[in-house]
Amino acid sequence: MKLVYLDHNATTPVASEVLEAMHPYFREDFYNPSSIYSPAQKVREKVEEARLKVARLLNAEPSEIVFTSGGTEANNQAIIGGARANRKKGNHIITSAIEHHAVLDTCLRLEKEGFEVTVLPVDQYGTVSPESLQKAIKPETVLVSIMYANNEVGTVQDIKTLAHIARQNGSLFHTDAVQAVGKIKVDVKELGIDMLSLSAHKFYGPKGIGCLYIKKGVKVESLLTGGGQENKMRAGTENTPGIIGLGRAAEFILENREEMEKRIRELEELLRQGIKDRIPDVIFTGHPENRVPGCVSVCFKYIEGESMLLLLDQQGIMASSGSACSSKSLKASHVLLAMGITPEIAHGSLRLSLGKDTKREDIEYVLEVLPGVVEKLRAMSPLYRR
Amino acid sequence: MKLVYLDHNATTPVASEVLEAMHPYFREDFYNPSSIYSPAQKVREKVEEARLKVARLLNAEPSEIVFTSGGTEANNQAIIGGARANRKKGNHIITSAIEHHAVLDTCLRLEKEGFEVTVLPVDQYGTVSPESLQKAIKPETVLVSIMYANNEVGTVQDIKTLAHIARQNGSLFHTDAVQAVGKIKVDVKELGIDMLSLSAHKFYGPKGIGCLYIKKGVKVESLLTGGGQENKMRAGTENTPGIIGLGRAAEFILENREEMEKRIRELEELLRQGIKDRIPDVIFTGHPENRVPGCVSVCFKYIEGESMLLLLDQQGIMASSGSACSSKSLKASHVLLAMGITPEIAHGSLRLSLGKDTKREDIEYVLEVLPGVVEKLRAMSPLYRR
Amino acid sequence: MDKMYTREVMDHFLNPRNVGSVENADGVGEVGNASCGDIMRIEIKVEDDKIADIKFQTFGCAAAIATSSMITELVKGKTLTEAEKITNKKVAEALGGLPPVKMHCSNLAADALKKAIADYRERRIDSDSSGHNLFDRADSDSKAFKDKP
Amino acid sequence: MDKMYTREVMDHFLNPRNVGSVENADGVGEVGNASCGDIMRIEIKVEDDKIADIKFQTFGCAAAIATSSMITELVKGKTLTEAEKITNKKVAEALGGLPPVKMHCSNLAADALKKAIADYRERRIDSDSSGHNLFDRADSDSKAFKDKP
Ligand SMILES: Cc1ncc(COP(=O)(O)O)c(C=O)c1O
Ligand SMILES: Cc1ncc(COP(=O)(O)O)c(C=O)c1O
Ligand code: FES
Ligand code: FES
Repeated sequence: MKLVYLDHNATTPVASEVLEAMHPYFREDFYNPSSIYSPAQKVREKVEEARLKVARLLNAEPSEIVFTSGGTEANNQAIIGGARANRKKGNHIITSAIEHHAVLDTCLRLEKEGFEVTVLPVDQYGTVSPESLQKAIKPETVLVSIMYANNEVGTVQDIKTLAHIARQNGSLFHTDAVQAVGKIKVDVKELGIDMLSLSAHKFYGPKGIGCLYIKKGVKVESLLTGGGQENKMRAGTENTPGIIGLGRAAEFILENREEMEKRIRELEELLRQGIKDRIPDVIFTGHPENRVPGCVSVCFKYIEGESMLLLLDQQGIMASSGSACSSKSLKASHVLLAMGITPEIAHGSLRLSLGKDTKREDIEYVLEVLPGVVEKLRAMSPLYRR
Repeated sequence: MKLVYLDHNATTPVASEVLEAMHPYFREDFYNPSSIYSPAQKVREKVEEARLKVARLLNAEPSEIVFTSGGTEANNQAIIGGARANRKKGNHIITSAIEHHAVLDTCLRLEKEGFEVTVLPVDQYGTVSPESLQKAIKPETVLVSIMYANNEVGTVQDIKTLAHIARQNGSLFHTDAVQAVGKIKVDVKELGIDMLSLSAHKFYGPKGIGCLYIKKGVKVESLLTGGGQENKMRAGTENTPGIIGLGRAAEFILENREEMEKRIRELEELLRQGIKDRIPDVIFTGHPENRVPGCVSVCFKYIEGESMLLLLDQQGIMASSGSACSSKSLKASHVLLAMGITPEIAHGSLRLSLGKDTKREDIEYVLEVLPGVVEKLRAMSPLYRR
Repeated sequence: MDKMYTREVMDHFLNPRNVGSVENADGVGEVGNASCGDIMRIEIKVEDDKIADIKFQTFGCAAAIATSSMITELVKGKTLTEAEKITNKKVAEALGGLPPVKMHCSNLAADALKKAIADYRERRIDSDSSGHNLFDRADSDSKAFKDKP
Repeated sequence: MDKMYTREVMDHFLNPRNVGSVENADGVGEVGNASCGDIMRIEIKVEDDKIADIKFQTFGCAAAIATSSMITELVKGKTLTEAEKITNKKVAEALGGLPPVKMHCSNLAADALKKAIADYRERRIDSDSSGHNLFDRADSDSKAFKDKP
């Protein structure tokens, strides 16, 4: 059966260059980089080389990069560590309604610890308005955390303006850039932010590794205590193949992103237009322009997401949905709801996310299969009137 | 140059079987196991299969295994999560003086949060006496955390008896088994413990993955919040190659540990006897019998560890030392000091840790090289009288 | 850590039995709520106190669709009293089990059926006493249709 | 995240110059503490106010050994006044730099040398005035020897 993977926002395959770069560090050069002997010191050098590559991708300094076990840990570290270390400034945190749970739930955890949390609304496109931040921010605001690009609908925020407002107020600004890095240009200096999270497996690096950028001078409490690795910011024996893989993936992105973006945007347009042409009663979600490449988020009225995913799976198409039925929660996607989409419609959401290896024929295949799937489910639906 | 790796307590190479098992999950079957389509569900099955293997190694139930990014995270999770979730019982924690920093520093962090921490002493062999635990434990004791096997000297504790004391008192018992798993038999049911940490890279699995065993019914707060993975106990996209590698390593240990132990203990004896015969003024540290296989910890009087390591490195021998000079702290190993060894002698410590691939000729080579290294440094030492 | 669906669930989801509506239905039951992501509608035709025909329409996940399909198969031809005895558990069992997170939507099927039978019984009393048009009533019963944009 | 040692450090560590003790030393300086893991002892022979011979003994890490070795090379043949001007920083520079964590032990070298020169000067005054046996004194100066088990 033909397999078409259109779930690159969930995870991506490790690029062959990246896997090759990681390979020696599992068995041959497996040494602990904290060890003193020369073979281990060579691994240490490779770890530092990876740090440099990641720094280069973000236009940061190598010393500003702390490796973590992924995006979730980076987000937890930034929010818990940033808020706790700067408690003297105040106990107010601002975030947005469309954040990933790794940010949202972490803020809510801090709420239980006595922090006050303001969750900014978004408009119909999923955009946080600078005005709403300006209104919500106050002297006690320790930290503002707003995601760069949304994982479900792809909307990109005006981080530069938002960060400026935070800076003017003396508040730390963190951005969850897990869905931005690898897709759009990310420049921490230009953005003027204090912290940024990324996760390697979202851009052809391995799972289980990510990093937190922490601007020089910004105080953050470490989340994991122990062996003093990562300049005392992150304890634990370094995941050397992971780190080296992340470095190689960063380099890959630096070299290929622009060309990839162009190609992916074209295919994305093909897919959008094809859906519009072939299927009635669809609602595209996300910002019409400020969107990462490759994220097609669409709701099909009268039907539900999980059934769609399973029928697509039957034909080898892999995608995801913000329907509660496909997750373990009972509520439809908090992102779509925050954008004012009714629960009924949100249940019919489908996210098709393209990647570097997506081909025109993949898109054509989806456009062949999808109308039938939607029609089959609509035929079963009590909400649909033929 | 001949290379002899005798630092298996620091980390081990990924076994070829293990790397092979991991391999498909980087690129081919790279899917996110939380996704709904069948290729992803197959990866989910593999993850659960790995969980089963780890459970089998420990004689636990699969549902009692929570994958983490390593031993450090497992220790942090157990101690912070265990103490916070059971605060109503009290605010007293007991640990020992020879714990890894991932335990010790984490307890000290909780001390700052208002917990009272008792650090039990050890005897000259590094053993925690059940009597001292019995004396220290009180109604408010929430958690007792005592390591199974020590990383520097290899001493194994009587966990069963210690855990019994905790249980009688209604306190949770956690053991850091990072240096025990893979080396000795570990049976959580027989030990009667509530939590146990392990780290894959210490027994021929990959770096960046480990797990926490949490006995059914034991309440532990999660450390990382977010996507609800690992039954809500550990957020973050699963490190699937890591998890599958850990599972394969567990299986490898289950099948080979006994035979490995026998062989390693023989080589270890050869090494110990050889050092005794060839070098004067040496002090072997650790328990004379209750020791994990393969850990030779020895202090050479009048000289310092880092210089020893670097001279050994010159001849291709990789080892470690509890000397402060080889670390970033300025204090000699807290483990050796806790055992009553003077700082002066502790600075001359050398740890040679054997592994599955260590050969008789490796030991012979070390016995050839080591006396000369010690002699060269002693000749330079103002403490040494020829 | 759930297992995915059983073979039976997938079979009934992919090839649902008795989809659609019964012409001049004698009883209609609809449960669920579009905002929760699940609506199940069962229509029955009753003859000699037996379920002569039964059809379903479902807006929901694969488990919801499969349980709807399964229950229609289970009760077709059964007497109303037998049909009423079908529990949600029985439907789930007939499907070889459902993942724990999906138990909530499996609850819909038996509920919808019960509601359809109750509706049939009520109409009989109503029509016996007041002679209302059954078809109109069945239609206006659907909250979902009103919600439809 | 430190770089390891420079080539110069490794050279002086692996091939330390002027190891040992000076027979009938004119000045002895010992600094450091065994419990901190570092002791450095420098012995000098002075002729015409110049360092005619110099030897060291060091208990410590590679950086400690290399700085000891380097300082003996730097001051051999120099006048005492010149030698006293050698700073810890100069020694580290001559070695091409030291890792930040190792700066503390590099501090020992210049201190030990200064102490040796001071000892020499003191003895001259002492012997001028009281004629004590120099050799005895040098020996009893060593705390370390007393500690030795
Ligand atoms: C006893 C002990 N506990 C915990 C750890 C931490 O494990 P990891 O570095 O894999 O996080 C180690 C090893 O580093 C160890 O030896
Ligand atoms: C926006 C966003 N933030 C955070 C994460 C968490 O990253 P990870 O699962 O790698 O920990 C993800 C993906 O899962 C994401 O899409
Ligand atoms: S209909 Fe939503 S989970 Fe089944
Ligand atoms: S002598 Fe200890 S660090 Fe140099």
